[in-house]
Amino acid sequence: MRIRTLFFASFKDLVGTGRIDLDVPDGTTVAGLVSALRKRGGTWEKLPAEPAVAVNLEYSELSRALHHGDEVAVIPPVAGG
Amino acid sequence: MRIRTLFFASFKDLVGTGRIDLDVPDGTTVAGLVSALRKRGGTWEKLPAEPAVAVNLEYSELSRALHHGDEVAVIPPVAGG
Amino acid sequence: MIFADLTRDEISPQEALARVGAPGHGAVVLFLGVVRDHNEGRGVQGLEYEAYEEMAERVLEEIAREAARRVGSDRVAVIHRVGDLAVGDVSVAVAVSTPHRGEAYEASRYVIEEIKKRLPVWKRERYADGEEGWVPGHPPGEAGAGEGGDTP
Amino acid sequence: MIFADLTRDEISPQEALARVGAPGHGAVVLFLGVVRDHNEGRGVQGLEYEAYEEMAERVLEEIAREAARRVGSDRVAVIHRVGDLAVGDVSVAVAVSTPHRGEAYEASRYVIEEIKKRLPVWKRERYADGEEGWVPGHPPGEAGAGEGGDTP
Repeated sequence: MRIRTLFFASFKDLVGTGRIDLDVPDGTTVAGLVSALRKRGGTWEKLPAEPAVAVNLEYSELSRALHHGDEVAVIPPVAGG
Repeated sequence: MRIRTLFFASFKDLVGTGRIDLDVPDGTTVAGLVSALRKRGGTWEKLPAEPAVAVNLEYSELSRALHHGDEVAVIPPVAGG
Repeated sequence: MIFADLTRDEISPQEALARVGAPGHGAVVLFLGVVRDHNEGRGVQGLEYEAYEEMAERVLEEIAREAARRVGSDRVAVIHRVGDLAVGDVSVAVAVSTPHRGEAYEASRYVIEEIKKRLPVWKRERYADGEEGWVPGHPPGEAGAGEGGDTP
Repeated sequence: MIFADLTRDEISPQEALARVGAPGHGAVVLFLGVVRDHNEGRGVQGLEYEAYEEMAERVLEEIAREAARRVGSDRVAVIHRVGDLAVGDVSVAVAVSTPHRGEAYEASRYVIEEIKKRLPVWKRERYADGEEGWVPGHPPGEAGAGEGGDTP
């Protein structure tokens, strides 16, 4: 299944892109996706192993199973206000 | 010595005037003044025996000794804000 | 700048805001007291604030200075209205700015609580049924004044 | 009316105030976050807020609704700016009205604390010495986020 992942702020600077579409096996969890991203090597390895994430615009557990078309965001520490 | 006393809001309604000038003996305290006011009889007796008071624009103890020309205010419960 | 004023004119929240703020201040808190259409279950049409004006101006400034000192800010503005007010009118505006938000909230709250406790101002309500009456109020300085009962 | 907005335009405190208030509401609290000229001891010339906009709009509205529910009010307005801001610009405005003041302060504080904890927004500061950098921020949802350190 195809999953879009978004990166913001310092994470976007780190991986050099604001988004990536990856094909991952059915049943992949958010944690599995993060692991696959980190395995791309280079600066991708510097993404945290357990970042805050959102799935389809809501904060989510890393254990959540993904479905085709889900939009995942890897959320760096926030600094609004 | 001559002392001016001011009344506001419900106390003004009670005694029927916003101010009164009284001659009291030297050394009279605020408490003594209040007592003299209450002795005027009629609705004056309904003034509290120990009201909040201000002398020369500052809250004051009832034990404070007054001096000629002091301005005393008998302060009903406040309701600003 | 500490600013304290008792006024018969309509209170402008913008004016209160314009009196606070500084390049190092990241937080502004504005409190507005507004005349409600009811109190203690009775419909209210309007009210009159009477003040011991000379003293109230002093007390208002004292309170503003105390609040500023408590949080180490020099930007506190407080404006209290007197005279006749209609429902929806602003009766009091308190503006504070500080470097960080905790202090701004603290100073703001301090000012309004102290006003309720000790500002020599009295409120006469005009009720929907045509009656009028002085709102009971709080003995000046008494602990717990203000937040009890049905007052805003 | 619950109002939540993420905007690239200058924030108007008056607009935030105009979105709250009701005939039975005696208290209004407005909080403004303002860009300071320094942070952690460094001179700041301006900053950029980046947001995960679609999510931030949702979270902002969620927070406003939560605050309203907590105090039983239906008047909470929150506006957060994104894009480039200069020193003195308002980055966030939170307006709340309630019948009594305790609830207005509580709801106001709740909104700003939750924004600091979980709004997906990031801040890049431009320093006086020409450098730039992302402000460290707080892991979303972590307790104690926001009021620590040197944030406004």
